[in-house]
This record gives sequence, C-alpha cells and structure tokens, in this order.
Amino acid sequence: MDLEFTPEEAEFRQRARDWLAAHVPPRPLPSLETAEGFTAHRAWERELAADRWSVVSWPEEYGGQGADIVKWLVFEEEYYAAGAPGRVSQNGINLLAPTLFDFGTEEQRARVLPAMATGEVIWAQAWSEPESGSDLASLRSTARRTDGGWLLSGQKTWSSRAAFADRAFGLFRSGPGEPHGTAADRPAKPHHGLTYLMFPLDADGVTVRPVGRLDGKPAFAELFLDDVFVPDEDVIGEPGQGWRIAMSTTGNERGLTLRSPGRFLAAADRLVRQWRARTDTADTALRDRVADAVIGARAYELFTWANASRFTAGGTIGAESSLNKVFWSEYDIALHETALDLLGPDGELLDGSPADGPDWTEGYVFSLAGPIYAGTNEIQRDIIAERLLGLPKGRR
Amino acid sequence: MDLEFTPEEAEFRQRARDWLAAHVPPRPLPSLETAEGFTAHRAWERELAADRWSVVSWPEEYGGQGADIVKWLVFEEEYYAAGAPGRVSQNGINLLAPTLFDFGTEEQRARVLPAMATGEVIWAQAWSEPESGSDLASLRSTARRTDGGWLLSGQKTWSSRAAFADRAFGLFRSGPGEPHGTAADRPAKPHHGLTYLMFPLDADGVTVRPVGRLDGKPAFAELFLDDVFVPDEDVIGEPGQGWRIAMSTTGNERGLTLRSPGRFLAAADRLVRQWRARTDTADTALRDRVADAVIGARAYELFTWANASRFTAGGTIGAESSLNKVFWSEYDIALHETALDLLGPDGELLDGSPADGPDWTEGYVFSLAGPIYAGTNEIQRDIIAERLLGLPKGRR
Amino acid sequence: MRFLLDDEQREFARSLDAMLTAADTVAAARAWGAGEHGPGRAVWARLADAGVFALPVPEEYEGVGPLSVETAVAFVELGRHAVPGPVVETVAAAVLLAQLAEAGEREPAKRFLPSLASGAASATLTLPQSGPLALDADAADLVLTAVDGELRLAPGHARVRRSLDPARRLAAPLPGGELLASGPAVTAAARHATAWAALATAAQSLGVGLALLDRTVAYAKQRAQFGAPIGTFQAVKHRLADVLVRLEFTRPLVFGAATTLAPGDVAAAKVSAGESAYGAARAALQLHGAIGYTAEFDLSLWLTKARALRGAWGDPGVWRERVLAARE
Amino acid sequence: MRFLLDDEQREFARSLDAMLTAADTVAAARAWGAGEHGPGRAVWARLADAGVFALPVPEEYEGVGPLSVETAVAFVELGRHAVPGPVVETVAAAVLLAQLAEAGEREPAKRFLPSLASGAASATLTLPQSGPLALDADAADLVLTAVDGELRLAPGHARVRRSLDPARRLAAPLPGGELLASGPAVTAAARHATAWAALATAAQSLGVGLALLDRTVAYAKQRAQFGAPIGTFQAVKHRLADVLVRLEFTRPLVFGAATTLAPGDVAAAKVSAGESAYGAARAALQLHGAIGYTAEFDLSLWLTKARALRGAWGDPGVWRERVLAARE
Repeated sequence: MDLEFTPEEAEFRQRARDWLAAHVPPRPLPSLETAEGFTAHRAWERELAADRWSVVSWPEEYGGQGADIVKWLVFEEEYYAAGAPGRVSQNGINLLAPTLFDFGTEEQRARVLPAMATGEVIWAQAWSEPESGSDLASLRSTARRTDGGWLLSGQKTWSSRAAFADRAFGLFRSGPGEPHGTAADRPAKPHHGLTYLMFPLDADGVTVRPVGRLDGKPAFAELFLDDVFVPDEDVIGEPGQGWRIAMSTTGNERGLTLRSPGRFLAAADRLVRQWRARTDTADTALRDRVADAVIGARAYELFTWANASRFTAGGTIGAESSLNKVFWSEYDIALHETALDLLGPDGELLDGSPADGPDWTEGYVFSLAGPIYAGTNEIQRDIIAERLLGLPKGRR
Repeated sequence: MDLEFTPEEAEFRQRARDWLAAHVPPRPLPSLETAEGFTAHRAWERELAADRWSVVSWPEEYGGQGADIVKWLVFEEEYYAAGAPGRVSQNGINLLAPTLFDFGTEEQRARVLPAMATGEVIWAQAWSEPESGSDLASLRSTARRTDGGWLLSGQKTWSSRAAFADRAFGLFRSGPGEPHGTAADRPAKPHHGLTYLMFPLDADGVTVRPVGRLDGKPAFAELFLDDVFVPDEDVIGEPGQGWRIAMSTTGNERGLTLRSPGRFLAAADRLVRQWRARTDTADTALRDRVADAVIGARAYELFTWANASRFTAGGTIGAESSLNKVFWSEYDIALHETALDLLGPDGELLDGSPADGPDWTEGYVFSLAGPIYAGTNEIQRDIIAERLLGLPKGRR
Repeated sequence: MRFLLDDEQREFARSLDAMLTAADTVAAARAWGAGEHGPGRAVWARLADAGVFALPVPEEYEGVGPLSVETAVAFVELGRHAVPGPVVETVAAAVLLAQLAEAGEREPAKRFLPSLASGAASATLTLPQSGPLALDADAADLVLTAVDGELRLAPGHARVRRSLDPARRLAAPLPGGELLASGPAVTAAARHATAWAALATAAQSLGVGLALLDRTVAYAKQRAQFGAPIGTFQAVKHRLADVLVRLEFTRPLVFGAATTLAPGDVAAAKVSAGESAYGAARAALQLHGAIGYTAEFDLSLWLTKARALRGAWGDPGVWRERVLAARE
Repeated sequence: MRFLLDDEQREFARSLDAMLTAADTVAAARAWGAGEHGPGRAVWARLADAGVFALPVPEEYEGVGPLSVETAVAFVELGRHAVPGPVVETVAAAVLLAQLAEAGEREPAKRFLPSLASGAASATLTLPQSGPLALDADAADLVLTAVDGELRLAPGHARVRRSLDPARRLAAPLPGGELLASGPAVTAAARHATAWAALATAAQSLGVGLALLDRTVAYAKQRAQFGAPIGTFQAVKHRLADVLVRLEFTRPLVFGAATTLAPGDVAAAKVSAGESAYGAARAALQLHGAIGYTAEFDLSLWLTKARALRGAWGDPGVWRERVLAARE
C-alpha cells in the first residue's frame, strides 16, 4: 500500500505543471455558459490540444498521450491547482468518447475523436425528455428508418452545452412499444428498441431553444427535432441496442471520470486561504466547515486513488459508482455553501468572489445540479441499498 | 397577539416558585431508574402532593388545583427552572389519567387518581409486545372472559417504569382474529377486538423482568402474563373498544403534555452557562450549536403557547402533534450531544457532569429513545406527509 | 396570554393574499430583475392601498403604527408572493426616522415619513449592521445611509450589482450627501431599525419557505416517475415532512419576535427563518429535479430568494452570535 | 502508486476476523465491563499470538514494525468485534517508548517493549493530548504518564469511572511515580504516540461503524412491520445508504493516514471515522427501535463504543482544528 509516484509519473507531473504555468490565462475566462465565454473556452481547448494536453488519456493517434489512469489523475490535479479554465468539451470527452472507444467503429473514431480533441467540434448530450427525468427507459423521441439512415423526431431537454455546441448524441426509440408516463401502459421492457445516434445541431429540422439555469445562464437547451436525417454511419453500435450502450456511458458518467479530485482539492485549498484571510480570525465558527471541506477533498482523492489502483490491478467498478455520485455531489454543495458564507454579504452577488479563482456563486449554482443529474441521488441511494447492501427491492 | 400573563397567572407563578424554592432538594436525587432513586422520587411525589403541586391541572377533588393549560405550562417552566426532580409518576399522570378522565367511570377515577397523585401507586405502561413495535394493531396478548372479570395472558415489553412500579395499563386482544406478523395472515381489521385494562404488577401470574437500557439502568421491563385475573371494574371503557381509547391516549402522548417546554428552557439555559464557563472562550466553534439549543427551546415554548392559546379558544390538535414529536425528539438529542461535546473528555462518563443539574450523559441516553417511542419518527413523518401535506398514501 | 393572530389580522393576511394572487407578482418580479420597475411599482401601489407601508409609521406621521405583528403578517405574504423591491428597507427606513423623531430629531421624520407611510415613496438604506450595499438603490426614491452616527441622504449610488436572486439588485450608496441628523440618537435608531429589518426579513423568508413547500407538494402529487407520483415515495414524503416541521417551528419564532421585539427573539427568528426557508429551497429544487433548476420556471424566483434572504441583513452565523449576546 | 491492501494484508484481516469470530468477544466485553478481565485477557492472548502487538514495535525490541498499515488493518477488526481493553493505549505506549529509544533514551524501551510486543503486558497512559483519564488503568500491566516532559510509571490510579461504553473503565493515574525519562524527547515522542493513538482509534471506529451497518442491514431484512420487512421502506434504505457512503469514504482516509502518518491525514481520519461511526450508531439505534436501546442486546456494545471512540483521544472538533493547523 503506497501513495508514491514513480519517477516517470513525477516527470509527467512536472511537464504538466510547467506547461500549465506557461499557458493558463492569468485571469479567469468569461463563463463558458455565455456565447463569449464559449468561444474563449473553445480557443483554450485548441491551445491544450496543440500540445496534446486536451485528452491526455487517449491514444496518440487521436490526439492524446496514452496516459494511464494515474497520470490522468495527476494531470487533473495539476490542471485545477493551476486554476485552468473549465472544460467546454467535457460532455464529448467524458460521455461520448468512452462509448466510441467501446462500441464505435474504427471509421467513427477516426472521424469524430480528433475534432473533439481540438475543440473544433463541441458535443452536447441529448438524453432527457420532458416526461422522463431519471426514468430514462421511458423515452419517446423516435428514429424512423429511411433510405441510408434515420429520421429523428421528438423533443429532448436538459441538453447541456447545446445552446452553443455543434453536435449532439442521444437515444431514440427505433423499435416497437412506445411507452407512456403511467404504469399501466408502459411496455413491459421499455428499454428495448432504443438506438444510439449522433446528429448535428445545425441540421434541417433541429430547433435549439436555450434554457437558462438558476443564475440565468443558458447552461442547457431544449431540442425540437422534426424529421432530422442522420446517416447510418452516425449510429453507434447496433440499432436497438442503445440502452445497453448508454448504460455503459452513464455508468462512466457517475464513475471515475465525472469529477476529478483535483477540482475539489484546489477548491478546498482556496477555501482555507480565504478563511485565514478573514479579518475576524478570532471567530472560529466556520472553522469546522472549512476543515470538513479539506477532509472531504482528501477523502475523495484517496477514494479515487484506491479505485484507480483497483482498475490498474484489473478490477472494475459497478454499483460502487453510486457511492461516488452521492458523495461528490453533496460535498460540492457543502463546499460552496461554506465559501458563500465566508464571503458574507457578498455571498449573494453573481460577481462577488475574489479574483483568485472561479466565481463561487457560479460554482454554487453549478453544484446544485449535482444531486439531480446523471441519476438523482434518491435513485443512487436506492441502488446503494439494493445492490450494495442487498436490501429487498420493490417498494419505494 | 400577546405573551403577557394575567395578574392571576403571575401570582400562580410566584406561588409555584416560592414553594419550589423552599422544597426542591439541594442536590439531584439518585436516578429514578434505580431502586434507591425510585423510592426517593416516590417520596418527592408525596411531598409535591401534600401541597397540591403534583397534578396542578386536575380538579381539586383528585388532588389538583384545577389549573388551566396556561398555568400548567407556567408551573412546568418554574418546576424545571428550579432544578426539581424528574417525575416518576409521569406515565400515570400523562397517559392513564387523561384516559380515565375521558373514558373511565366515576368510581374508577375516585379509586385510581388520588393514589396516583400522591405517588402511593406508580403506574407503568404496557403497550408494546415483542412482535409489534410501532405496529400496535398487531398485538397478540389476550384477555379471556371469566367470571366477574378477565384473564390476561401473553407478553408485554418496553414497559417503562415497570421494574419498580405498582400497577400497569395496556391493551389486550379480547375479540376474534388473532394477528400475525406477516401481511398475508393479518386480520383485515387488526385493531378490532382490543380491550383496555389495568392490572397490578404483583398479581399472581405476573412476572416482571427488568430490562436495562443503554446505560444499564432498568428503565423498563418485560412482563410475562399467565392467566392474570383482572376484575371487570378495571376495564376502561367498553370491552373491544380499546383501540379507539388508546389512540386518544397516544395522541395525548405525542401532543402537548409529553415534553413541557420548561424542561428544554432550563436545559438550554444551563448549556449557555456552561459554554460561557469554558476555559477556552476564544474557541467559538460550539457557539452555533449552543445558540441553536437556545433557539430551539424558544421555538418549542412559543409553539406550545400557540397551541395552548388555540386550546383555550376551543381548538383541537390532531396530526399536528406529529410535528411536535419530531421536533422535540430531535431537538433533545442535539441539545445533549452539544452538552457532551462541551464536557470534552468527561463527556463519555456516566457521572461526568457538573452538579448544577441532571447528569448530561443520563439525559443523553434518555433522549436517544425520543425518536423511537410513542410512534417512531419515521411513522410521524409518514403521518405529516399524508395527513398534513396531503401526499398520497400507499407505498413506503 | 393569547399567542394567536386575531380575526382582523387573519383577514388582513387573507386579503393581501387575494390581492397579490391577482396582481401577477411573478411578472413584476421578472420585470424588476430586468430593470423595469413599472409592474413592481404597480404592485407596491396596491400594497400601499392595503396600508402595508403605514404599519411601521406612528399616527403622528400619517401612519397607523408602529404595528410589528401586522408588519410580520404582511411580510409573510410578501414572501409567499415573491414581491420585488426594497420592502424590508422601506420599513427599516421608516422605523429609523420614527425612532429619531422620538429621540427629538423630528425634522427628517416630518419630511419623509408621510410619503413612506402612504406608499408614495420607497426607500433603501445602509446601516452599521447591514452590508455596504443597499438593495435597489437605483429604484428607491430615497437612499439613506446611517453609518458612523450620521444620517445622510446619499447623493447617488455606485454600479448596480446582480444577486443570485434576479429580483435583487444591489449598489453601494455614494458617500457624502445631505446630512439629516447626527449623534448617538442616529446610532440607537439604526439599531432599532436593524431589528425591524431582521424581523421583516424573517417573516418574508417564512413566506418564501411556505411558498416553496406548497409548490413542491403540488408538484410531487402530479409528477410521475417509474409509474407512480413521486409523492408516493417515502424519501420524498419524509423530506417534505421535515421541511414542514422546520417551517412550523419558525412561525411562532417570527410572531414571537413581532410580539416582543426583544433582541434575542428577533435574532432567533432571523436564524430559524433563514435556515428553514433555505432548507425548503434545497428540498424543492431536489424534488423538482431539472425543471426546478431553470430560471424560466417560476419556482426559481423563490429558490434564489430563499438563499439571498438567508444572508440579507446578516447571515445565520451573525445572528446566532446575537442570540447568545442577548443573554448576557 | 498502489493504494490497495496487498494479499498478505487482506489475509491478515481475514484470519483476525475468523479468530475473533470464534473467540466470543461479546462475552469478553461484557465481563470486562463488570471488572472481570479473564475472558478479555484470553482474547488478548490470541491477538498476541496473531502478532498484533508486535506491529508497532521495532525489530530491535522484538517487534516486527513499526507497521502502521497492518496496525490499521488489525484495529478495524478489533472494532468490528468490539474487543475490550486498552488496545489503542498499548500501541501508543509502544510507539512512545520506541520513539524515545530512537532519540537516544533506550532504557525504557529495553525494559518494557519486548513484553508489550509479545503481548505479555498491556499498557495504558495519559499524554498531553489525551484527557486526564487513562483507559483501564485498573487492568493494564503498565500505567504510564508522559505530561510536562516527564515519562513516569504511575504509582497507581484514582477511582475507576464508568463510561457510556460499559467496556471502557477510566481512571486518573496517580501523580508521581518512577521517572523513566524527561526532556523534549518525551514531548516529541508523546506527540508521535498521539498520532498513532488517533490512527488506531480511527481504524477501530471504522470497524465499529461497519459492524453496526452489517447488523442493521441484517435486521432490516428480517424485521417486519406493517406487513413487510422494514428494509423495503425507502426511508430505511436511504438512511443505510448514507451510512455506507460515509464509511466507504472514511476507509481511504484511515488507510491513507496509515500510509503517510502525516498530521493532516491522521486528523482527517480521526474526524471522519468518529463522525461516520457515530452516524452509523444513530442510524442503527433508530432502525432497530426499542430492542436496540437495551443493554442486553449485543448491538449496544457497538452503539456505545461508537460514541465513546468519537471522543476518545480528542473529539472531532479538536481534530478539525488540527486538520487546518497541519496546513500552516
């Protein structure tokens, strides 16, 4: 049992640190949930990609460095410690790319991944629909067979990044048995007959309606699809097998790659600095919450190192990813609540944070989505209780 | 809307205060969950009763002063502020007496109440059974008809005070349809056919097995009943109507009379004093929790005054008593956890508290039972959600 | 001892509720956040007609007060309906001026109180116990500062800054301006005004919490997931039950503070209302899921307001300290 | 970077678990609380055979260590099985003596360490960072004090006091006694011993939490109320899920602290283990209901121990302060 890095890992860390020190913008970019900020963040992705830092864990042929999971985590630590910008490409990199690596064709990977790595194509996800929140099996949007491809129709919602992104990916019902919201008329196996497709957001028949989140920023969009043509080459895996494919992706979403410890370590460090800088140092009332932020970041880091070690040793992660999801999402909110309380009267301002890092209020708003998306924490707790603790299923 | 007392109420308060100042023992009595302490507390009940302070809200004919609810609350405030002993008679006074006032006969009241008021007869409650915790309708102990009375058989458990008490009251199945634990063979209406009876704990056929709570003190007992004869005069209300009668009592148990605000006000005051007396006054980390203890005590006091005013104006309290139960039971634990943390290393000792009031550790152990008894807080939350918020029943 | 609202007070609440329900306060709040004060001013005019702004003002200055319980009754309704604008600050300014008058400084009261009481003018202010920013300094008719023992009419305000609550816009009053009064009476009056500001904020928070709970309960009854209304899930039920417990134990603290105006009671009400309304917001967002996270869904007005009011006029940590200070 | 127990460490845990399962540790704990140390000493003898007490002791003094990770592995099992006695204190005493030896003060180590390593002797102690009471001062073979820069063999102990945890009996060592060493080396060694005590207590707490969770999950599967196992109720499921989340994020903190022995890591492990095991105890009691509240039901051994260990060697507040102090 050790927490030591090999000389090669240490060298990799130093290389990352040096590059970031030389390239990270001196002041935060505008919010990536604005048109201006989106453009600035896309340029940053290009800059990262130019020196192969945008997708370090990918094979070199697609723009990466073939880094293993330990190096990837080291990179993330350095990335956030350096105060580098948020990643506008993260939906593509974290959700679509793993699917392509596992289920895509060689041709699809060669076509999609390099442009994703450079930020030339930014991807949005298109899972949810108005009547199906966490109940993904109840999707209604359809893919109808046509010559050489499919016609997509229906409505998608909570599509992150779609306000400004280029392309999207999601599930569409291509088989029999369209489901409805109530128990009585749901098909017995509603997750059958779904197909995983990629489509351009500027195609004929696509209407994108940006939707503002709590602070008004258009962090996602509604997509209205009216006979949108998608060629066969943009189907991932077999038609009708989309559920299985997507589950592997959403497992990923909850698992290791969604929130890297580096982000929380950097935030906790900053919190300690700001707590120490308070004028009224005799008042230790917030001390325990700041300490809990430090403890939680370290716990998450070590939990992640344990998982990484398990992966490296050939293990897998299953329902345990639900532990991860519940932990980081609640931790993230508590951390930001503490930061806002430290700001005092400025804590309610949309631009009230010290300039030494991202805006706490924007981070707070972002954190509030954590317990909701990628399977609500209520569902995660059901999974933990049933699959990890073995409690009986059935009633809720 | 006012919080002023009438001159008469103020005079009553002064009279109570004076009496208590003259009579409250200078040092805490031994724990009432011990044989020695039980005797001492019984003597204290007699002393209270001698000057009509043991049951101030009862009619004078039974030993009370006919105090209305406002005066009763005033008395309780003074009682706890004076550091007076816990009430060993409380099961009888709070649970049995209201039932007798509502459902008992004149003869029963005359026979039972005066001896209860003086502490000559101390009552234990005998509700629960091994297989029925919060699911009271699943009781199995039986009352069989016999000449001039009933024969009780079965087992009761969690019988508070029964280790040392004189008599007990509870529900027994006298009608058809004995229930079992599983859904399949439960009678359709398991709460039918129950009868409310009083019986002596030293009767033939009664075996009392004291049961220690977490700190080892025999705070309750198991009762084994083997054809225990009870005369008809000790049935309360109609045979078979016990459920309805008991529900009125358990409603009471959760409602106003179970925990008087005076107890929490006195405890919060003491907590503030001890917090101020800490050597390390610069450390304010516990300050917020001490403040919350003060806020909670005031909230509970004012909530109770509002209810008292509603009663006085002819109103009633129904499912709202579940709000009360959840609040005070969780408040009580938080208050004691704060007190133990203030004690530092002494917080784990069974005799580690300053002598200016009851032992905090014993109070902590007592508080832990709060969310469990008189209907678990889980059940209370179901009641709140369904009856007060109108959320749909059915699944849990 | 009659710790209950009387019939008249209940009727006042009901009539305000009915009036505000008809007034499209949601549209007014959204416009206010966009810097269009017209619809909000129309709501204020109705509140003025209902006598809300006369409540803290003594009869001598054309008010009907000071009536702190009725003020709390009104502010619960203002919170429930997400009414925008410097409502708390206008009350605090009125109390400040009235208190100064009582201490002998009558000129400012004569000059400003009648128009505040009638609703003809709104006010905002900064006090030693508030932050450096004044709510809606760009919209209020009167911008006061009462720091360092000097009451001044601010000559303007710095750049308007946006709050997490879109209907709250804050700006620092510019220093200087006409000196209206000075000395220890100003400091004492500011302290009294702070108590009223905290009380009004607490009442408003309670109303916000109640609105969040109502809307979430209604949503949980109709929103289906996994083939059943989510309100049948025990996790949902229990979370909402806990919200109700906290709000129902905040209510007596708010009206207790309104009845006694004792420093400890005001502080307790501010802490409990801030925390319980924020707890209601957290639950409301979680149980609504993604729809609740959008600005266009009306729930967002209350969600963000609950957070902002928790910190307005001092966050719970500040007021917990005062709970204990009041016992010294 | 391999943050995983290796096969040998896992096998060590498994064999301890099997041995303790067979040893009737519950009966030993109950007897210990009644002042009968025989059964507990028998358990200790088995632990000694398994090499547990040699883990913190250097080879020079007939130990196999110091092996902090293996010590943590062992203490998780000690917690899971509610083993009574001054286990933490014996480890801390061994570390103190070994550390003193390293600083040149070798006599006390030569005199006492071999018997501690073999399990022939047990120890208890007070340090500047502990409270004034020593656990099981009436049962330990060696009672040390290392306050004010002086290491002494206590000449006895004051009255034995009972803890909420019936298996914990505490007493203040009497002042004076044979002086074994003095000076800054004692102070430094005491600090190092405190870190090991905190680590061992954290590991033990984690084990206590895991045992509470296991027992409660098993109970929830079989206990029926309202016609169904209570483990089908979502409120029960979610509460247990939260307990698991907290314990599974405590585990890496405990083994991280064992790996680095860094002050910040030790402090974090102590806080997290104390709080999460206590949270497990609160959930376990609530979900068991009245049966869990009785001393005769075995669960009570872990319930009370979780609370006592949360405060032992400093409560979470004390250690939160040290988490931040370690970053200065």
